[in-house]
Amino acid sequence: GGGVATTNPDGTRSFTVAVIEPDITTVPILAAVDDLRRAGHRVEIVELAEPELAMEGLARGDYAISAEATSPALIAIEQDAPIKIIADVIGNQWAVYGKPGISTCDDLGGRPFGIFSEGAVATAMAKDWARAQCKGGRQPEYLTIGGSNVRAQALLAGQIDATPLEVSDVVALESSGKSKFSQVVDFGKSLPDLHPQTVYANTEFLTEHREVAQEFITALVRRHAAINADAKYLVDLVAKYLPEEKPADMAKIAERYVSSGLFNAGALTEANVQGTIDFFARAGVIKPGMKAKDVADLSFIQAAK
Amino acid sequence: MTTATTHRRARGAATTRTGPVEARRPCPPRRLLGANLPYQLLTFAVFAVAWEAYATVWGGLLLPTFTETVGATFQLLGTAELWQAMYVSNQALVIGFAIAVVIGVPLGIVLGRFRALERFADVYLNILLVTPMAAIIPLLMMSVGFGLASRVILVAVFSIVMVVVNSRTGVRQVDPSLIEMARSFGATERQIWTRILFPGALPAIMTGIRLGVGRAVTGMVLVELLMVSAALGGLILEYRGLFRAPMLYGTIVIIVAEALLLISLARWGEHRLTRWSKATTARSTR
Amino acid sequence: MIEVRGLGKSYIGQDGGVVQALQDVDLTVADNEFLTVLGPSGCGKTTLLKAIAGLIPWNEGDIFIDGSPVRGPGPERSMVFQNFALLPWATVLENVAFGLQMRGVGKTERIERARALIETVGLGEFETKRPGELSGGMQQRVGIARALAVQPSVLLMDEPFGAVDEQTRRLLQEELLSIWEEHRLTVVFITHSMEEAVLLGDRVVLMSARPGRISEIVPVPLTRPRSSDVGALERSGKYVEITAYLWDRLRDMHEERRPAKAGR
Amino acid sequence: MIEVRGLGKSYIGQDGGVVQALQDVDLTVADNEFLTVLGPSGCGKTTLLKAIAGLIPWNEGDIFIDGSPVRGPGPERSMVFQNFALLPWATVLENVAFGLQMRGVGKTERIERARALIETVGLGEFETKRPGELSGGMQQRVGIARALAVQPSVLLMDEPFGAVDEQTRRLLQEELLSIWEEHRLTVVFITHSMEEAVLLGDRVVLMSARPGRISEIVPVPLTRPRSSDVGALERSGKYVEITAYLWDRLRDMHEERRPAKAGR
Amino acid sequence: MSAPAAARRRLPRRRVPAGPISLLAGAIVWELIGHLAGASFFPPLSTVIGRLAGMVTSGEIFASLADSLLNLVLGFAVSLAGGLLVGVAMGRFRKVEAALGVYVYALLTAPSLVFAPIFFSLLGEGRGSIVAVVVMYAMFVMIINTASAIQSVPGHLVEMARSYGASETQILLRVMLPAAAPMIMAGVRLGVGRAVTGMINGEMFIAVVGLGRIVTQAGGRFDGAGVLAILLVIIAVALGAVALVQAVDRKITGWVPQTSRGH
Ligand SMILES: Nc1ncnc2c1ncn2[C@@H]1O[C@H](COP(=O)(O)OP(=O)(O)OP(=O)(O)O)[C@@H](O)[C@H]1O
Ligand SMILES: Nc1ncnc2c1ncn2[C@@H]1O[C@H](COP(=O)(O)OP(=O)(O)OP(=O)(O)O)[C@@H](O)[C@H]1O
Ligand SMILES: [Mg+2]
Ligand SMILES: [Mg+2]
Repeated sequence: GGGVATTNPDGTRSFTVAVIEPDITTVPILAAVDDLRRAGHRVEIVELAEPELAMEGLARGDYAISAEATSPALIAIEQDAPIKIIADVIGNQWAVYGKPGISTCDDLGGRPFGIFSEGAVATAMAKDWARAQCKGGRQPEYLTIGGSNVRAQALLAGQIDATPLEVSDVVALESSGKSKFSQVVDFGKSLPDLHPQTVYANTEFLTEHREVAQEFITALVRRHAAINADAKYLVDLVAKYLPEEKPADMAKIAERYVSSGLFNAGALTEANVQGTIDFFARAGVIKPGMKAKDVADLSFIQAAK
Repeated sequence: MTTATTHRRARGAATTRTGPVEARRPCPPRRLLGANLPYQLLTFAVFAVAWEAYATVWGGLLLPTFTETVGATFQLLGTAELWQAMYVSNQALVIGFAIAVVIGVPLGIVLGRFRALERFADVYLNILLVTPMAAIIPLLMMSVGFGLASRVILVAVFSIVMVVVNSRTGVRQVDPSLIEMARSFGATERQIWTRILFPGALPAIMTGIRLGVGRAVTGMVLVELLMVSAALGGLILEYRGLFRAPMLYGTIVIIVAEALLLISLARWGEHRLTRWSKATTARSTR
Repeated sequence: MIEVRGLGKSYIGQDGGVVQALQDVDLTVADNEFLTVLGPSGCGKTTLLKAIAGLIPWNEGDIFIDGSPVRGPGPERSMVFQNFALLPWATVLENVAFGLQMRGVGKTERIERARALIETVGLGEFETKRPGELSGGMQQRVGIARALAVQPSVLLMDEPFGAVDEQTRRLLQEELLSIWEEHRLTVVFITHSMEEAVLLGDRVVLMSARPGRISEIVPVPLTRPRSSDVGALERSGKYVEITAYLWDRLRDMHEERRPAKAGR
Repeated sequence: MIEVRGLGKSYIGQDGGVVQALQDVDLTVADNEFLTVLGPSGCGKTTLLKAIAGLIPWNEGDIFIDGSPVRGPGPERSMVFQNFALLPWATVLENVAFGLQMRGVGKTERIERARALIETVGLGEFETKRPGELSGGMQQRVGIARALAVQPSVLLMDEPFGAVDEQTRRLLQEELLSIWEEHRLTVVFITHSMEEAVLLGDRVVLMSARPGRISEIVPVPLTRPRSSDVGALERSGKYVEITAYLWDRLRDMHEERRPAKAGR
Repeated sequence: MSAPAAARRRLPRRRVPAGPISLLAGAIVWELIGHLAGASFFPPLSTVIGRLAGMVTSGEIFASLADSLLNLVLGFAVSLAGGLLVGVAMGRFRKVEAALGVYVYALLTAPSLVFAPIFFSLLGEGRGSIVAVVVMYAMFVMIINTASAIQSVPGHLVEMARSYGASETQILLRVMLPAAAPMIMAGVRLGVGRAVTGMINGEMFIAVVGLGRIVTQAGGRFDGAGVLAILLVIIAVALGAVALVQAVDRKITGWVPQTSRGH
């Protein structure tokens, strides 16, 4: 009890960080938490199954910090949950991949197109793109399949014609050695201002334990910098925090992330946060009118630079 | 189940001792039909008040109040989206459950009739009963695909165990002397099945069907939640993703209501088909 | 002494209909009397016995045991059930000791008394067996031992030998008569066998059905002890005469109840 | 004519032990004979009857019906089961017609013949009732009607009146005798009542247990028809003599089997 | 020997250990299909066993297994206590049955996973929520079986006890519970199977811990062998738990004649 975090007699803090099914993008966060632990703080890590659960826990003050998709955070904030976005997790890594021969939206008219559920970032981006690009007005036939990796497998198995994928699944797809899949659209290029995955925190934590929050963000920024300096470092982190992942693919995946400059906790600005908000408002996930300053507290990343 | 039970049921549990004293009272008039209703309503009221209070005081993003949920339920019932989802979901339910019955009942009868076979199949029935389907849904999807077929298969796999196990039990309960009697009149194996085993096992089969319906609904929603997020499961995911808690639980209320409705329907059919067995057997679940 | 005064009892059936099981039943059973009850199926014999046992409520009238009204089961009465009512999971010893246990008798004494009675009914070797391993006749003897273990002064027996084959039944009847003669119990004994009713009873109560009524009470003027040579007794003139009389009376009741019998 | 030659049959129990149910049974039943079978519980009476019916396999010996060996159930035999074996979900009419249906008799004829037999056993009004709504005696009459409906020449009856109260039993016995006298069937009738065995049988087969053997065949020299006045018959000297003889023989068997009886 | 032909079937047969034999047959079929299909998501049994051996030797599985088993035991214990208590109350008291009956059925059929957010809200992400999911899965079937077991206790036994002046408590403890034991145990058997399912689902869909965590991660990597290896462990746990219950069942209900045992 006693709020989001407790202050120990020696001035260190005890609090909880929630992560959702950790993958390569979460690894720097886990490393940053370890930095805090080395500084004497007692940080507990909880692994949750769904971002909604993390939101609920953040809103209730059970967790101090979490990191996952941005849209649930926006929806929660819209519903007056005491949550603020404080840093970036990973840039827009999404791209639509399709069977050979599919290169435009019109090739997909009436074809099975794998999406995640409504409200999810990739879904919103894909639909936004289809609405704008499919000229004949013929939309793809959306098939809802949870999980980027499952969709990659579905694409491999020929059960869908195209789907948005994360970088790691793209690499898996390419290394499968089966027939070539083509990139239909790269959202990282078409929507560079969109930040689909961010770090967010409970506002009470941010006001009452400002220094710790700052320590965390600083550590995260440093970790990201180290990764960008040498992709091998990310591979080492993955080997440490996700020992079950296959090392072979990891090197390739890490290389891809680093070369695209996707790891940059400090990438958030007032403008691109607003851009992200506007995108989700346009997609109907949240109501229009939300302002970046109500949603994000960028002072931490500024201080960390 | 004779006098004592009937008697206890008729007079309720308040009395600790069955003595003639209290009974001296004139015979109570016929028990009111639907005497259960007040108690059901009472429970419901307690439940609703507790829910409302908890959600109001501690409510979170995903915990609506009772009144919000009721409102959302009615609102949902007026949307085309819900009925569309119901239609899609129930396709899988109806086909999958029909398959479960069509395969499960004869399979259960075979297992009940041929003990040797049953001993070999038993371990697989147990496995089917305990395997967490959620874990294998992805594997199923990969092999069968994402269409109606996989949903149908999952619904069938979910519900077939209950049907098989109960049909088997039913056949075992059939008085063996009836089979012997039929044989003494020169009945063929087929005649024994259709004239003795099936009708004799019918009450238990119906119980299995009732339990199976419940499992089928669970399976239907589960597969939609985990993989093929169409239909009702899709609605749940959508409302959850958008933190629209009242709608989320409104959907759940509607699913549970449908399950209860189907179960009542099965129970009604059970009463109609198996009137002869009233009170002669204590069945696995009334 | 058991006194039943104007007893009336109706059941409410599952369909809500009312069945008048007993009406205006008056009956006095003297101390140490052996009363047997005969009557067509469904005439209310069991109902009467359970009312005396204090197991079911009734609608009209009173029952007194030695002058005090029956308000529930009491330690002076014990009942032998038609279908044995043995606990299938308990051994013979545990079953016989059950009544004593319910009455709070300590373990050592309980076992001692149960053992003695098991010996009495000739089941000494079967003490540790469960009912499922006993033949019907043996099961019934367990029920009788249980009823006797609590040392009742009134023994209520509901068709106790109905499910037992004829040879075993004879043996049990003889045993029962010896016990009754030895302990001078008051016994109310329901049966559907006329021979049994006459062989055992001081008086035979004849009941008629719908509503259940006592239609006649027939005294049995045969000398006691009758247990020594049942075979001879059965061939005696008086015995044959009484059974013939009862047979006629019961057949009359039967014919009355089934007038539509096809004419072959 | 039924011929049983050197019949031996053993069961393998659930625990793997072998129970010798029948050993060296030789028996000939003449056409139109009414044979009754008496014996202690578990001596193999039912086993013998089921073997004749062709319902169970055996280990040694042969059974012939009119000279041809029994290999399974046949249309000339039909059986009345101890526990009725009525289909609880079928009406009286459907139950009686069941045997005919199994033998492929067309619907119209089936119903007609079943109706006639239901009339014969006096259940005309109950045609559409289900077994659960009938008393035990009525259920048994359904079983008898079903067995008779297929017009067998051999009727095999396994303690058919065991579960029936005494009054009803008398009526059924009389009916059975009339039917047998009218249709001149061959009847094998198992019972545990000596009186019944003597009243009905031309000869009484006495069986002994473990292993099941025929220990004696007792002819019954009472005149037919016996159905007219059972009461009078039972008081006749010859009748009393035979029952007394059977009683002694059976009691001997009983004592042999239970030597450990406590000495009270 | 002129036994009727149909009867040959019933000739004595040696009792073969049916369970192991059919498991072996299933294993062979699996192995074959796995090789023939050549699909990464359905590897042959040998591959799966290999994965399992790897997990065992690396020791990674044991901590998770212990964690999961604790969830299972706690959840099952709560379900058992609750199931017996509520079941007995429903079986004995008509009013309780009237009040709860329909809701118990509703909860039995409701897809328990959808209540995950509620548990999360009430109990947080810790052990509490997972235990709650286990309870949700396991308890209701036990309630229903217990209630109908109590209701179908032969009335004459209760009456007999009453005739010896037994109190209501004595009747419950000495007559009703023992008489209802076989059917209650059948419910417990179903309950324990469902508890295992609940445990895995709780660990997969609320907090990602224990065996559920391994399954989730393997599923995420599309490591079919890994999923199936854990599934084997889960099934073994479930069958072990069921066997345990059956052993207890045999102890408690050894008096029931062979033919009528089981559910
Ligand atoms: N619990 C009950 N509910 C409704 N009716 C009952 C109940 N118990 C008995 N009856 C009815 O009351 C009447 C008398 O029943 P009772 O059991 O006393 O008869 P009985 O003389 O003992 O018959 P039997 O010789 O067959 O044992 C019957 O018509 C029976 O149907
Ligand atoms: N299916 C069976 N499996 C094993 N043993 C059996 C089987 N059926 C009968 N027996 C045994 O065979 C013996 C003869 O049984 P059977 O049923 O023929 O006796 P019965 O003379 O008809 O007895 P009752 O008078 O009790 O009906 C008994 O010891 C019995 O335990
Ligand atoms: Mg009675
Ligand atoms: Mg027999």
